[in-house]
Amino acid sequence: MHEWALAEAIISSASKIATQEGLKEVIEVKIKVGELQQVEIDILEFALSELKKDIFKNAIFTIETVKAELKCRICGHQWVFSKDKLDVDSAEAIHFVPETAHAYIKCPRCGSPDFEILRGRGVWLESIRGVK
Amino acid sequence: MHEWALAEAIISSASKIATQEGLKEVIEVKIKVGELQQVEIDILEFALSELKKDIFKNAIFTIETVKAELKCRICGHQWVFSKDKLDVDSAEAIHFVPETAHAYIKCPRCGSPDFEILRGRGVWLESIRGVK
Amino acid sequence: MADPRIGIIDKRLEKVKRVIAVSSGKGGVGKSLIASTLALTLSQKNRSVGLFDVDFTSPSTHIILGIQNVKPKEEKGLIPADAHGIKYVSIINYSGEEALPLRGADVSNALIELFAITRWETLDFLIMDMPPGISDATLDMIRFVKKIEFLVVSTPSQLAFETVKKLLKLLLELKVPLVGVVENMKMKESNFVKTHVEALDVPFLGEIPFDPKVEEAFGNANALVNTVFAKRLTDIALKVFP
Amino acid sequence: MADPRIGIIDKRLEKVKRVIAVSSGKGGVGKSLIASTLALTLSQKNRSVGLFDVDFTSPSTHIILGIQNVKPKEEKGLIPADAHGIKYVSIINYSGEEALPLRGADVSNALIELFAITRWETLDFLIMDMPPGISDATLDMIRFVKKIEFLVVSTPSQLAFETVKKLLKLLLELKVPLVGVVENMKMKESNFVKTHVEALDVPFLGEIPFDPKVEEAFGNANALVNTVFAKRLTDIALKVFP
Ligand SMILES: Nc1ncnc2c1ncn2[C@@H]1O[C@H](COP(=O)(O)OP(=O)(O)O)[C@@H](O)[C@H]1O
Ligand SMILES: Nc1ncnc2c1ncn2[C@@H]1O[C@H](COP(=O)(O)OP(=O)(O)O)[C@@H](O)[C@H]1O
Ligand SMILES: [Mg+2]
Ligand SMILES: [Mg+2]
Ligand SMILES: [Mg+2]
Ligand SMILES: [Mg+2]
Ligand code: NI
Ligand code: NI
Ligand SMILES: [Zn+2]
Ligand SMILES: [Zn+2]
Repeated sequence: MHEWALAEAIISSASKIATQEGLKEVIEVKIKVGELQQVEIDILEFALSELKKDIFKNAIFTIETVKAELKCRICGHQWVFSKDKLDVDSAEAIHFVPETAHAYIKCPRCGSPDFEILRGRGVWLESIRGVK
Repeated sequence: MHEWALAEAIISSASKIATQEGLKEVIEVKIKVGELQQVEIDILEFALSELKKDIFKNAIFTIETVKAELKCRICGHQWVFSKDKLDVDSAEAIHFVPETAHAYIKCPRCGSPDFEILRGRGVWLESIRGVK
Repeated sequence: MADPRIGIIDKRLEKVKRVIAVSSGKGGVGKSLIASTLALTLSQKNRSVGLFDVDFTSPSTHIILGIQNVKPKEEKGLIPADAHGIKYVSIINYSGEEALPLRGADVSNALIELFAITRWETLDFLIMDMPPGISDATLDMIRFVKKIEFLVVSTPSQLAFETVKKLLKLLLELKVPLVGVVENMKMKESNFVKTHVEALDVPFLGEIPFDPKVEEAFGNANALVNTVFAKRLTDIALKVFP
Repeated sequence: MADPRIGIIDKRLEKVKRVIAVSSGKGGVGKSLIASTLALTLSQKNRSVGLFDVDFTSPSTHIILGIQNVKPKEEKGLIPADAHGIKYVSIINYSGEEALPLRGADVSNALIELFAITRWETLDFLIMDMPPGISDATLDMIRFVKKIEFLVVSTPSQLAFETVKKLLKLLLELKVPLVGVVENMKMKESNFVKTHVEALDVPFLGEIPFDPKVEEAFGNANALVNTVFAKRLTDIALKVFP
């Protein structure tokens, strides 16, 4: 349920940008959500719908899920994260702080925890469309 | 004169790539050199010409200089590095270890040393062209 | 386009009066012990206090304070756990016994994440236990936390003060508010640190003796507040945070 | 396409027999003092020794060994300075009195740069003084230096060993060669560290007492080798590196 906190962050960030761009009404906000963090899309959508007001009143929030791709810094191997390989506690840890992945996930080829999260981490504000 | 060490690194790295790509002869190696580090292009060229042999015998080394652009993480200001603003010792330090820039260069707008080196740092192997 | 987490940090700290980063540059000078005991002692003096352990690759405050089996709650974000009356957040709840090797960029990301989702309630003080080094965590604290103040710890050793001096110079140059410097693990008289700190026009807050008994009190908050260490720290705290 | 520096690192260390990273995870446990004194004492026992100070944001070895006014030479690269018979490289020659705030990615970059341009000659030992934390420098040492071995330092404190344990687990899991663990600043008898180290099947190399005189010897190599600290370290070194 910390999706609510992320929703607030999205609205707050989108407001700032809308103000900067002089939008009177926001039509669409595109958001990307990385799979690594396993944000519950339903809850995020619900939170956004509850939180939207003023210039966001009629805005549509489009959420795109992005596969989490990891790349080993030691052997170069690149792979897609799958939560099925994690136990509940590790998955929960990564849900709160995606960087704890470095404690629970190892490169499937060489076993190193020294990997880069290429994409699919956290929540990202992609674009805002509206009327000036 | 540590340009020589960088030249060796370039040749060694280029060799590995040429082997991987199955090149019998290398025609051109493109190198980028960042201004921040103030590598002496003449010396680098001389070192490369002395060091090139075997499949590199007839290779041309093209060196492109890249302006060093810095971006402040605090205020977002972006600027181009100019060595004229540095004293000799600081310039020498940055020549050896570009990261010491964080001791000698501050954001001209807000004074922070917390900036990102967007480009123009160090030596980079850009491309290799040759005959299989 | 934008990382939505960054803009919300100020709001998450809105109800916190003072945010104090217990920092040093140098490791092993007593940052974690001071941060933990300071939180405990201020809380016992009826201040509302939070403690955020930001040394992600080697968290220690849970050991010092004996915090086990308490976890932040999830409620529209992360609600800090309650430990000895302190609002408490540490990555240990998520990394546990595992080694957590984090590059600087990961430290930065984890810090932003935790700041963005944690709902600190009304607090007089939020104490941050900082990692050693002058690196991502220190730079991000300056960057993202508008109301940050640094409380810097040194030991009498030249080696510690050499790094502390560099940190102080940096903070002064950036005009980051400095509570002052505590000299910890004093074993014999000397004015070395005090003189140099005052020469930089930074408040010297006081000395804490080396206390051979303090380690025995780890894990037991009642024993900890009764150590010589804690008593000296409390004297300093009451003077500095009246 | 490629960073040409990375591929040359092995070649630069070609003539070095053993590369020893003095590491801990924890700060303030004596890594710098042990790395410096180990380099000095091995060199006096007629081994050819290099010392590379990799704690870029708080370099200390130059203070411990009193290394001043010597600089690496430039000759087709960087030729380490000569200090008390030790081949020596530290960023202090380039950062001087200034604070050097480096993010992890900068630490990584500076490390790669210095490895790529420094021409270490024939050496029995290259000792690396590591920064605290399990972060970029540690990860890069494992990543780039094929012949790295870790010599891990702990103190008797739970706080130190907690982090050391995590570092050991990581190194064991990654099959990085481990010389073993030295327990430093021993003040009273206890088997806590030894027992736990041996339970992990890691060599426990020995104990070094807390030596209240060691700090007075800083800056004076002759005085330093005659401290109780140095003598105990030498005993351990001769046993471990016969
Ligand atoms: N005043 C003191 N007296 C005795 N031991 C101390 C004192 N301050 C710190 N210590 C000990 O020193 C070590 C380092 O303290 P710690 O708080 O972990 O430092 P840091 O967080 O700066 O790395 C710990 O073992 C701690 O118990
Ligand atoms: N055996 C010892 N006896 C007394 N003081 C010591 C001993 N080992 C280290 N010290 C002191 O402890 C402090 C931390 O040592 P240092 O080498 O800087 O640790 P690190 O490099 O792990 O941060 C320094 O002030 C040093 O003089
Ligand atoms: Mg990562
Ligand atoms: Mg940088
Ligand atoms: Mg600590
Ligand atoms: Mg050190
Ligand atoms: Ni949640
Ligand atoms: Ni040069
Ligand atoms: Zn791998
Ligand atoms: Zn700026």
